[in-house]
Amino acid sequence: QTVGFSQIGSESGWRAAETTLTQQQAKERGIDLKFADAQQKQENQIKALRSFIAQGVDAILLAPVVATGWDSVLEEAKEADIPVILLDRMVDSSDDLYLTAVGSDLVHEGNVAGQWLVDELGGKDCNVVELQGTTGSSPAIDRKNGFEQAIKGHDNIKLIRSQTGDFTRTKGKEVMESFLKAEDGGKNICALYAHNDDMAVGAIQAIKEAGLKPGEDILVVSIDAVPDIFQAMAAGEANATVELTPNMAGPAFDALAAYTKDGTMPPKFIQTESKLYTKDDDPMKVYEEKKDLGY
Amino acid sequence: MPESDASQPLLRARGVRKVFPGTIALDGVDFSLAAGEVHALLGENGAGKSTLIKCLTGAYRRDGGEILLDGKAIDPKGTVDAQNYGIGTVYQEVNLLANLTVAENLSLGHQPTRFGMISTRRMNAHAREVLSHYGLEIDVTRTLDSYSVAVQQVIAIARAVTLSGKVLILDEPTASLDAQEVEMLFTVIRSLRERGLGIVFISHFLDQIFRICDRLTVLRNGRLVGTETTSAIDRVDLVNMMLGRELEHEVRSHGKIHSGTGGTRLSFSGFGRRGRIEPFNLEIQAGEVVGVAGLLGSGRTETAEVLFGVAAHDSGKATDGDGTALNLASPRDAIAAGFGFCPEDRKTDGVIADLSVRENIALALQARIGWMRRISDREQKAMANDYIRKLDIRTPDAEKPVGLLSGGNQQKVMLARWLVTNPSFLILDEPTRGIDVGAHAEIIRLIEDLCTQGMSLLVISSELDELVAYSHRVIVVRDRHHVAELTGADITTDNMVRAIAAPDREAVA
Amino acid sequence: MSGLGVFFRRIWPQLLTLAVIVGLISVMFPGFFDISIANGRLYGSPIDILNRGAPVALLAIGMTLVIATRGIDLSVGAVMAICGAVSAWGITAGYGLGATLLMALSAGLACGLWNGLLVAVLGIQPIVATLILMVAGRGIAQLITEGAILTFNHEGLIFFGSGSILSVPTPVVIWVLTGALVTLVVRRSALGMLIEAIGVNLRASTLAGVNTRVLLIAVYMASGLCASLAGVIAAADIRGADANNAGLWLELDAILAVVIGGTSLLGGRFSLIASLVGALVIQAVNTGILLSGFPPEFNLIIKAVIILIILVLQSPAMRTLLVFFSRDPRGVAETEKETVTP
Amino acid sequence: MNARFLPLLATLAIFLVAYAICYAQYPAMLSTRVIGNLLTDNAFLGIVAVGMTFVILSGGIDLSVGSVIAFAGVFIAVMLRDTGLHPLVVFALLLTLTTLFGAAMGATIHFLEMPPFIVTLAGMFLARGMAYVLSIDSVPITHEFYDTLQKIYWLMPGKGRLTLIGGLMLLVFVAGALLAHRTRFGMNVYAVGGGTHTAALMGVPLGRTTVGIYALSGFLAGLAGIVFSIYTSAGYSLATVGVELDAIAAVVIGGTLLTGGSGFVAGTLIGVMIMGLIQTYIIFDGTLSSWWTKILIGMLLFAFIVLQKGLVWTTAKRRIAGG
Ligand SMILES: Nc1ncnc2c1ncn2[C@@H]1O[C@H](COP(=O)(O)OP(=O)(O)OP(=O)(O)O)[C@@H](O)[C@H]1O
Ligand SMILES: Nc1ncnc2c1ncn2[C@@H]1O[C@H](COP(=O)(O)OP(=O)(O)OP(=O)(O)O)[C@@H](O)[C@H]1O
Ligand SMILES: [Mg+2]
Ligand SMILES: [Mg+2]
Repeated sequence: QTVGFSQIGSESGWRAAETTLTQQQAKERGIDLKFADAQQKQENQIKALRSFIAQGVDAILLAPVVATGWDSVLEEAKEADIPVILLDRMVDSSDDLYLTAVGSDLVHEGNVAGQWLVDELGGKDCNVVELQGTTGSSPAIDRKNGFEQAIKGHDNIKLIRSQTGDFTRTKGKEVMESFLKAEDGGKNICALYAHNDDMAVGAIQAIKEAGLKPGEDILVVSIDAVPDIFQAMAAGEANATVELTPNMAGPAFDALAAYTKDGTMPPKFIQTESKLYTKDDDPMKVYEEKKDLGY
Repeated sequence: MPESDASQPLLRARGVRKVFPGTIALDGVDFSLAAGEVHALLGENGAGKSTLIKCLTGAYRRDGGEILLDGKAIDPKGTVDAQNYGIGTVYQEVNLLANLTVAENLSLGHQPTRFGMISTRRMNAHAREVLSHYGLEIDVTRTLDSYSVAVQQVIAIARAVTLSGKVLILDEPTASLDAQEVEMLFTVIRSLRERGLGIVFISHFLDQIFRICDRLTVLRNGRLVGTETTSAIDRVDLVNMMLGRELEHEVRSHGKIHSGTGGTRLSFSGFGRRGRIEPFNLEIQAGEVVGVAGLLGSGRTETAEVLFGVAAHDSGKATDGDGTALNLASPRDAIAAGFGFCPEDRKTDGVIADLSVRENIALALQARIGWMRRISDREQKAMANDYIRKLDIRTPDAEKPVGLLSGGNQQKVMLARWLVTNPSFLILDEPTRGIDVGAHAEIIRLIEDLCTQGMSLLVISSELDELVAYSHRVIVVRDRHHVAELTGADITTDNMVRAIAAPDREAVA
Repeated sequence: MSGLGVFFRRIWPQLLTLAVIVGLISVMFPGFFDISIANGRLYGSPIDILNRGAPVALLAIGMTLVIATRGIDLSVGAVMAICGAVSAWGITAGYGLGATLLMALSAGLACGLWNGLLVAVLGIQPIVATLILMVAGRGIAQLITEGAILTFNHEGLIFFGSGSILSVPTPVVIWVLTGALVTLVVRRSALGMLIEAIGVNLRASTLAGVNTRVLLIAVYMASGLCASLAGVIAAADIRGADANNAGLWLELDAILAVVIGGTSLLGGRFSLIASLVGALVIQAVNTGILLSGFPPEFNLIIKAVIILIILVLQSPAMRTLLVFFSRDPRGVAETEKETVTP
Repeated sequence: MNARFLPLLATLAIFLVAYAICYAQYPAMLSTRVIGNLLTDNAFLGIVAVGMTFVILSGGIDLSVGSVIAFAGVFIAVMLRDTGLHPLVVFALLLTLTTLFGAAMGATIHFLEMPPFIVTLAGMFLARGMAYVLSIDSVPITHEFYDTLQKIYWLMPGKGRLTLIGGLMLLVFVAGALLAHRTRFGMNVYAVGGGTHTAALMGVPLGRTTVGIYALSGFLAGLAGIVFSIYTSAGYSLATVGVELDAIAAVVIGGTLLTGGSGFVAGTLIGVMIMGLIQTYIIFDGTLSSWWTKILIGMLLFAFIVLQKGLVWTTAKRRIAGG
């Protein structure tokens, strides 16, 4: 069986891990995986899909870079009788154009993170700064919305600054530095919410260099659960992270296998767990488990 | 033709002023051109001739004065305007586009169109037909850069002629033309004069002035010296007018004191490069001037370039006086062997336009010393000032970007660049092109001085008289072959012409 | 002294721009000039500008030289990523600090050599030649890190990112020293003039005996070296090599810095100091945007508008206009030069 | 044969040989499907590359086009979502806007004497910034007119489709070639590329030409934006990042010199096809990791350029030697 996999790119450790795991899963199942890296460009993904169709693969995995704009190419795949499974992000096409989607709910992730903060504070006043993902990317938009939903109605929590850190450590650090300066050397800030762990890791360094204690003076909550954040958590420098599992391909292949065997239609959305990790979850152990997954 | 004097001037400039920082290039110059006359514009290098032309045609904004065409004031804002007024111009230095075809260059802006589309066929046919008047039978669909400077010059003239309804301005059009082509040009000029065009002609060749021009206007240091009828003035007066003093040392002195007494300095045997120049033998004595004569495109420049390693030789070898072999694979090798080379196309091969006169002069010496040991600013300045004085380079100071000097002065800077390296063998390709009478004499004297000091020179020139004046030996090049060598009393213009024109190889001995 | 006078006349527009921008920020954000010492290191927004500006400043040094030869180096961002990756890899693989740094710098030199060979020997146009490494370089960096962020904890290497010397952050020390050193080398030797000569007229320089090939290669290698320093700093700053994002699009900032510094993209006359000031201008704009608290979707527009204003004010045509009002004959000189090159 | 056409022929030869090699490895590469895909998938790139060809021929560069495409998509999507205007009206509005944007950049370049690289870099920031301000979300386009447009295609034998946008690209290339080689404007573009100063002395209207060139590039970027919005039925402010570099690469691979003045619009089409071929090959292969993909693209770019140079050089040399 040949399966084409159109991956967004390799912009973060998390995505590298997803690629590695997909390849592992394919190997275990004896699937011939055709991998195409789109370098963050939708047009490249569409090209890849069309080429897969021209090549006559048996199924296609698609991790869409953006939700819109897939109708016509998905229709082409459907006409060619090639099932398409979406990984980790959704598309806004009609759901009969793909077999199923495996992923987590991005809004939900933001919500979990926000909920944690609400619970942790228990009514104390708190000024939050936010490090957004790349402006315009769906995780940035959804994780922001989810978080804001969670803190809505809790007047003790105020979002005082929000700026993009482009999902990168460097920018996370740089932006945090300026947050600290703009908010009275950080004394004004009680918590940081970062749309991914990488930015949080960068920000933690900035907080330390400003002479403050991340995790105590400023609470740190972020999303993704990459190995490095667990190290920080073990050192008490980060407080919580929401896991986005990179193993999307496992469930996808299972659904595909069932479908090809006897035509079992999987549910249209297979949601992965958005698990919350805190200090209490033995961060070092999780780190050891995760560190070789290609993050 | 003197009828022109009577009629109302066709083009008239009154009190034209143009100021550049540090230089008043034009200081209230008056100029008038009648229909049906050829009017020469004369003056030393940097006198302001080119600047006047550029002000007349809107290439520069003038700082004062007015321009009248047919009695009406005009104010060309750019060359397009001037063209629309019927003024066609050939600026100094060929100003055509190397990347376009010959035909496209000729018709740029005026291409024959049909339904808005250019008709390439008609454009090419037209180009062929225009060039045939100049005896040029070339492939007009090839890009301009496949032809030599001379051919380009002819094309530039042809273009300006087709564009000029009333006035044709030629700024040193003959600088890179040979006698035959000059004849051709003059025929064209005469016929245009018949047709009632006014023609402005700039040249440093006084013979040509006297042959073709009806009147002449002399500029000196940006000021008008006077306008005369050509027939009413003689050579000496004219030169005095231009220089503002007597020319001490008339050009044709036969001062060949040395003639290779210093023994062999260099010898090249079977030296050549496929597709460029056929293998030749050449021996050069210390203190000897070897002239190179030949028609345009005959391979004179190629000879120089192969010698200097610009286009490295692929056959033969070179040895110095002691018989040790020389490696001449690149200009650097050649410079290391004590060569110097003043190229013919100073715009692309010579000057570093944005750098100052000082830096341009110091460049070759610095390159030879290496980048580690910098020639100090003070030394550079001393060097530059020394040559500014010696060669009479007209510039306010040594810091002026060389690109802003007048054409002839740029040429002198090139010479200075090599003289400071004190080469033992200096190749000069058309060293006097675009140089005024005064400086011309200077340069010839300089060449003679240099060879008395023991320097060997190879001088390429289209002016046969000049070659006769200073060469100890003349090599004649034709069709990429060295066809003849003249020495001693055999060096005469006649002999050279015969060798150049000889139908077969063994023409002259 | 006339030398100093000439120098200031050359860079006053850049200094003025920087002053205006810093002034604007301090109006918007009054605490801007508060500088203190935290953890034995100077701490404050002005320090951030100097510190965060380090990569672009370093890149701008190399870029200035390249641009002076009429070239351009699009690969510097990718080279940063490669060198960061090499240093992270070296240090985690257990090579010492010295060996690691040596490897990282050699990697930068090698990249520069590659670019230089393409430009000087194969005669490929600089934009295209360096575009190749710009595309492939990030791949090479990822090959080294295998797509992940390669983290390290070696204090010696981290020192280059977040350490300090006499309370001055190390990156600042590095770029200031590099800038001073390169300026000194270039101006005390004949290199500066030769580079300018190449930039104005390559062919004429070759004919005058300048070793244009070697010099071109050297210039690209210098750019590679500067990029590798920047790469090491960027990696040390976040204690990890991020092959995907390190130096991403920084080549554009570096070019912008050089242009704000008044060096023409057509080669020729250059000023390293002015480029460095240009880099600080860019970083000041960035920092100012972050401090301002505008929503991030406005970042680009603000940056674009500010840069446009700066460039328009510095453009030759504006200078003519200014001169027209002030009637300073020197300004005329510069204008006339732009319009007419006989 | 004229020496001017050498780079063009060299490029064509390389393309054909490369295609043959791909075909030998994956016979499916010669299907009409792949050919149809090459045209459709690269339609927006091709269109914008035509504009880039003009810019580069004139010795300039336009870094703003990628952002302009993204802006165009967002503009169309937002207009269709928030107003009742017909798409054709929106297209007209958009094309006017992007043409003016290009013209403004051209005017800045000419009248303020600023280098194109920098002006268009600022333009690039500005256009994407505008897209962000319009909407940071990706906005779907649901207008039924879009469905109609997408349904227009010619089904070639073998199930390959020649789509509307693919056809439009070919049309733009034909128009571009005519404009470049058969009109005075085109000649002026070449003239400016040969040397601004000389061109001015020869009477080329510099200002008009420069403004025209960048306006054309802006227009074509807008058109490419429309094509891209048809291609994806959405507008997204993060779309087409770095497309300007792809376009430049396509133009250069197509044999146009970045220094200006020499090259052909037709070469750019081959350049675009070569880039598409590389991508298709990599996807057909399907074993390359993300990083090897980048490295391979870089290496192939290098190989093409060197090959082209080599071919041109040896042929030119033989011509000289042959007399
Ligand atoms: N763009 C410019 N900027 C500054 N000075 C200039 C510029 N163009 C010309 N000059 C100066 O103006 C003076 C007149 O130059 P012009 O080119 O008119 O001389 P010319 O008479 O044509 O000399 P030649 O016979 O050498 O061509 C010279 O001193 C020259 O240095
Ligand atoms: N009239 C012509 N028609 C066609 N090609 C020509 C013509 N004149 C020159 N060429 C070409 O230009 C090349 C350059 O010649 P080169 O510059 O060596 O000539 P030259 O003898 O130095 O003449 P000059 O320096 O006066 O132009 C020649 O080899 C030839 O190919
Ligand atoms: Mg002159
Ligand atoms: Mg010659």
